[in-house]
Amino acid sequence: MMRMEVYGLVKEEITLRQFILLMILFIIGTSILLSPASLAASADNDAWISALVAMGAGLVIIVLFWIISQQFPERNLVDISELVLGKWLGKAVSLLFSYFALISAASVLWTVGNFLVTQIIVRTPALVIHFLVMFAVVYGIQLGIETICRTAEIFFPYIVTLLSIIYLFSIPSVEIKQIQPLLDSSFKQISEGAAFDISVSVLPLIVLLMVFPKYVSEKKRMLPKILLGYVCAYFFIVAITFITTTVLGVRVTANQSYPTYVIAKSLNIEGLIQRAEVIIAVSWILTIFFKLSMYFYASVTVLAQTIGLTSYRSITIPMGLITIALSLIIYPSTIYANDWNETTWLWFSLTFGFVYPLLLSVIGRLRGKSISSNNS
Amino acid sequence: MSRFFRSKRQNPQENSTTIKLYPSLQQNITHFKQTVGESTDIVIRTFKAGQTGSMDIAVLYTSGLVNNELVHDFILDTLMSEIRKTPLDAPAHKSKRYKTKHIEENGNKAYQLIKDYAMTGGNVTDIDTMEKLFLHVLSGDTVVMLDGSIQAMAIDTRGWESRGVEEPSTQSVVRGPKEGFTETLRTNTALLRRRIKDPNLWIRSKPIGSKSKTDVAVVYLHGVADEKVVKEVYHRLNKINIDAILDSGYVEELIQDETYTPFPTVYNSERPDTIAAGILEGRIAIVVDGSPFVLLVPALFVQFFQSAEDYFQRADFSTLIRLIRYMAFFLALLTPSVYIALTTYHQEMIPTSFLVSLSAQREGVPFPAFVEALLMEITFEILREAGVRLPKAVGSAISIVGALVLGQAAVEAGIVSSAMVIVVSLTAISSFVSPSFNFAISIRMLRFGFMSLAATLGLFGILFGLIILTLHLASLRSFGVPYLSPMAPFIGADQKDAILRFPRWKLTTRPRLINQSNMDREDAKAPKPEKRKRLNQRKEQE
Amino acid sequence: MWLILLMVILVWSGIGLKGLRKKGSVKDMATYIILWAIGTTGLMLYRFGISIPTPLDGIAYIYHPLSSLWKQWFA
Amino acid sequence: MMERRWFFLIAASVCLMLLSGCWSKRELNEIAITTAIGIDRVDDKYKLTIQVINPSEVSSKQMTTRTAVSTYTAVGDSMFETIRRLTTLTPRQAYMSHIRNIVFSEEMAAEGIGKVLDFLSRDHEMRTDFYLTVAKDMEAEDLLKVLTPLERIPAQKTYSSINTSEENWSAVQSIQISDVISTMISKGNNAVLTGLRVVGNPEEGSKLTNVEKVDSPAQIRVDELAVFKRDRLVGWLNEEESKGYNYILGNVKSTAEYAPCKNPEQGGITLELFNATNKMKADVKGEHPKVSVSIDVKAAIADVECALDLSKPAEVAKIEKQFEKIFVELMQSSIDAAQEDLQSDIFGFGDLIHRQEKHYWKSIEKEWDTIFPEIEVTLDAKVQIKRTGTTIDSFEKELEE
Repeated sequence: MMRMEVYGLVKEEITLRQFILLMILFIIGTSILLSPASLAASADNDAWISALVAMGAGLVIIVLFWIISQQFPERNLVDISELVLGKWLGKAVSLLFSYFALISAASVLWTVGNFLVTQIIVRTPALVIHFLVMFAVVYGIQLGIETICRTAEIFFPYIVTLLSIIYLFSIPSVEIKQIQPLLDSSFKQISEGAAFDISVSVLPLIVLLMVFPKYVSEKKRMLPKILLGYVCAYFFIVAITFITTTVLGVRVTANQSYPTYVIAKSLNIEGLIQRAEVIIAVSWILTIFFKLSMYFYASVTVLAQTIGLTSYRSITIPMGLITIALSLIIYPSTIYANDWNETTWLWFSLTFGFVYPLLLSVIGRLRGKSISSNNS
Repeated sequence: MSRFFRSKRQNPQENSTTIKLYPSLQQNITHFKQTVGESTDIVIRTFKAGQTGSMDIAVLYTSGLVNNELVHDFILDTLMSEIRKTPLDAPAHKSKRYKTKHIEENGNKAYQLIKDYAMTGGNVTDIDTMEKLFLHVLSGDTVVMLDGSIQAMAIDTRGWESRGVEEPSTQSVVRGPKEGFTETLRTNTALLRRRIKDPNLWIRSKPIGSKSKTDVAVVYLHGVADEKVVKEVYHRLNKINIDAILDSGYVEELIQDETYTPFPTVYNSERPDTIAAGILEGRIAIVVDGSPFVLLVPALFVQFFQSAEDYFQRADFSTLIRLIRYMAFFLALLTPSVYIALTTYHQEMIPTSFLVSLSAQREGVPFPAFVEALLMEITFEILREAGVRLPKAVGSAISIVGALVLGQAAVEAGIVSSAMVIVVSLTAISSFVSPSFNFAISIRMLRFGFMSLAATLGLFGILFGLIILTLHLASLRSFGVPYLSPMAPFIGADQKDAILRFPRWKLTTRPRLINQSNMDREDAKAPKPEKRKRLNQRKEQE
Repeated sequence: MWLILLMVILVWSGIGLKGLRKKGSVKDMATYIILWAIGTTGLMLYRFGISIPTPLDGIAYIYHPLSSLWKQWFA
Repeated sequence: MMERRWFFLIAASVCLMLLSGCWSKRELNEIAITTAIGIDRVDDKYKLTIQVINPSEVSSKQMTTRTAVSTYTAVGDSMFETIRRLTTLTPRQAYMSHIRNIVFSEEMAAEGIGKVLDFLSRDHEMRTDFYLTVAKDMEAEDLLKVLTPLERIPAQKTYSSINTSEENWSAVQSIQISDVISTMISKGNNAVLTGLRVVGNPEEGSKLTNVEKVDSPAQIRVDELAVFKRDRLVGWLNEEESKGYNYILGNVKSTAEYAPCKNPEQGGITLELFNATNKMKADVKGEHPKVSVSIDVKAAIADVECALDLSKPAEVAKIEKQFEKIFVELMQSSIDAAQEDLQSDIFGFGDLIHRQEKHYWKSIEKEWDTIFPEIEVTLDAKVQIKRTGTTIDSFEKELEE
């Protein structure tokens, strides 16, 4: 308890509802725009089935996160690794984790910049966009996780409404025959697509363990609600995959960098709703803002707590500068980015999003007694 | 209560000037005259009274602040004629036979006599220091001083020329009470008391301002308002250390949670019904003497979109109107910036035929859309400001100049496109929809920021602006209550009176974050007309 | 643009540092300055076109055996 | 918190920084709104023609002596290069987001449009809602020069007439880029594009006199479909075949069909179709796969010139039978054209087989182009006359008597 006071965070508290909204935004963050393409590329006609498989597999990972959070309530990831792995090893792993979150933040920042620069404001230097987005993120993080959550609560209805508009009005142009025959692709193809999808939307959820369950005010009956939130979030991805492949065709979807954006471009409901691609761009940037914020928050808090600073707020500004610098050099080109995402990212996120918590949980259970004696 | 009156920090200078009244009337008067610099508006009437006519009495009041009739009829008349027969022992301090002690004894006896039997005024206060003497005289009381007494009595004779209760100039309604607060504190508290005749309506006041000594009253419903917030209000008021308070705006600025924000975190209103409704919800009103604007805390974002009239009209209609206000808020904030963004960055979003006509209008306009918009917006702001300051008679001239000369002629001269004129007018009209004037000001300030963001990054500039704005709003608190509640944090029960307005019988709870304990209001029932059959039965019974 | 950007960064970090000095923790200040130096150096290197290898190369190298195995499996 | 106090200062300076460069900005009077692109082939090079709006002419209320659109033409090695080269001609940068039509010349289409489609789907300024068309018997450049009455922007005119005739006549089909790409990529399907042609004297079309006359000397007409195999034009479907094509694919929304009376001298009978649905089935037993197509048409009688007693159900049934035959013939003509002359599976029969018999499809996927002309197609039509219009019997019958 002392520690919480030292960190000056004792007042911060978020509701379960806010946390779930944050989780949903995190899951659909980058995926809503990028997933359909990679899913269609690997699983062809069965892209949406692949997404469903990813949803099922992701459920297991969510439960793993849940288990570890319940094993050590009132503690965040840094506390847990120090407890379980010992002080120095724990600190080292935490630093690595901070690095993981920082790299992820930089790559998400690059993704925003890249999207805007290729699709919308073509001649604007990427640096300016990165700087502006990061400015907003740093400002938000300085104001605290509570503020971020409230902002998410404000924006959430808009994001859902905007996405629903795209979904609903795409339905008339859905042609089921585009994805027939069903289950045409092999199991390999489907699982490959699912693996990529999980690595983007589910595994990184580990960073949310920095706020969960420590700052969540309600502690009862959390799991069903969280799982429901997760399923809802994944439903968005499955639905958009289904819609893009049936409306655009599988090959076209796979060949587009941003298939969802193309869907929005071709939307035309009797002149009432047309030229609505900015809608999807806006809601996407909003979701990705929260994803970026959470990555950045995790990176900063983990670092600050590991080296024992009085407040994480004191290093947000320099960390923001580092993120900007990193985002500018992280991917030399889009080709490099695609290649990296396809080959290494899966393993990178698997290490920190699956192996790491699994180890913590297992070792924590094995060392159960000594830890509880430490606790008291 | 005691905490409130115990000033936390006393001005050291004031401390040194705390002087007890002298027993000698002459000494007192001399001191008084010196201090007020023989100001001509202060009347010092000395006369002799009593059976023997040996008692020196002085009556002090500030002319203009007192009700002259009251002073004449009940004080001067009483003292000079009615107690003519009463034996008031002359202190006769001039005679050397008496010692000082005697003088005081006599004086105090006479003082008690007059106070108990002769003073027909209602509110009489004892005064024993010079400081209090000044305060009472200068705030409109009449002070009676007796020679030989170390006490003086202050009779409440306040009665200055003041504006009557009129229709408020802001926040006017079509349906609903048309009374507005005035500049007089007592009138204002009376207006509130008249609406809430509950013993739990507590009104406590205290002068604030070392020079102005302005009365500031805190009004709340005891048992309904959150005690913690009440304490916080007192605490913040006590912390105020300022020479003068000339309007409630001073208080607002000194007690708000966050100074560096364009948004008001303290609500103000000229309408007693609005303030009374706020008090009934558990909010705390701060009435400042000399200002018709009463403050209300805690203030939430949604409150600035609610008009008193919402509760006097039908619920469905009020909901619609509220939604329109929110729409107007976004229009006022974003129209020019969206126009700039669309026409300079996102032409693909404009339908072809409209784009063609827009671009035909812009042929020959020398400035970029941003400069064009800035030009028109600034012109409008100048016009608006001029319109507020100008004498009413000239006001119509301004609107002619604004509408005709600047609108029509600027288009014809090719300085701005006609679409821009539409945009600016729409913005201008929308910015007046908000029932709260100070909220409209913040929108107007932010608009320019959004315009420059739109000019550099298009819609994405606007989006980033909105993200930062929402972050900022989400971080604000008003007296500990999150500014954006009940939206964020989301409170389901409070949605009944936030963006929507549910029917009266649904509004049975008070806002959750405003008062933690006393949630339930009276349980109103939906009106249910009696069935004809039962009505007939009853008739038969009768 | 770069000049203004640099100014904004300087002002921004200056304000951050000022706030930090009030709280007065040496460790915080030191971390702040070190991280700030890293960030600014990175930005400046980028500005002057000095290419810095992306940290992803290292990560890719570590995971290379795994990812090539994965590729073979799906090939 | 220190941050907030200084926040506005920083925000203001960020704004200032941003204002120093408005990078992607385009003022409305700096862009040339392009409504159509014509693509011709000249000696291994692209000849690009853009049709640009003159905004003040289009939106002005008075008649002017200047045309509502202008065209610019340039020749270059690739699409993008040519578009940039156009800036040497135009005073403003061509703005592509409002394109309504892309017109290929026949020559260009025959050489393959794949490379052009790549550019069109890659470029960020391109949207996806324009129609792809082929100019029949003429250069795309000349077609774009034809001025049109009623709708002052020719490209808009073409766009609307494709829409209207698709709704009401159903001979043509509006084709957008995503349709073309997905059919082109698929092995069991081939694309068609809308055909455009100029009726009258194309020379006159580019002059302002074309819109000054009541009867314009040159008019753009949309009634045929250009048939592609992979990305190359292989031929045309005439109006009837196009209609048959749309019947087979169930694209018909509404149209009119005419059949002569028993006594052809009397005239004929016309149906107004208001609902036509199709059903396709593949059967892979036997040497060659078989495809059966049946359509279900609901119609109303629009126009009767024959002596018929429409109050008798038997008579109506006869009419239905007669039309069923006509529909089958229409579709057959289309199938014949595709199978014999063009040898291009524009109906997506290959995809149909893929959907229904995916294993079988894998075995024949590679030879599909040679199999398609051989497959047996059985056609069937069912007509239901639901209404007889506002009258029951024809005046003609009364007149006869």
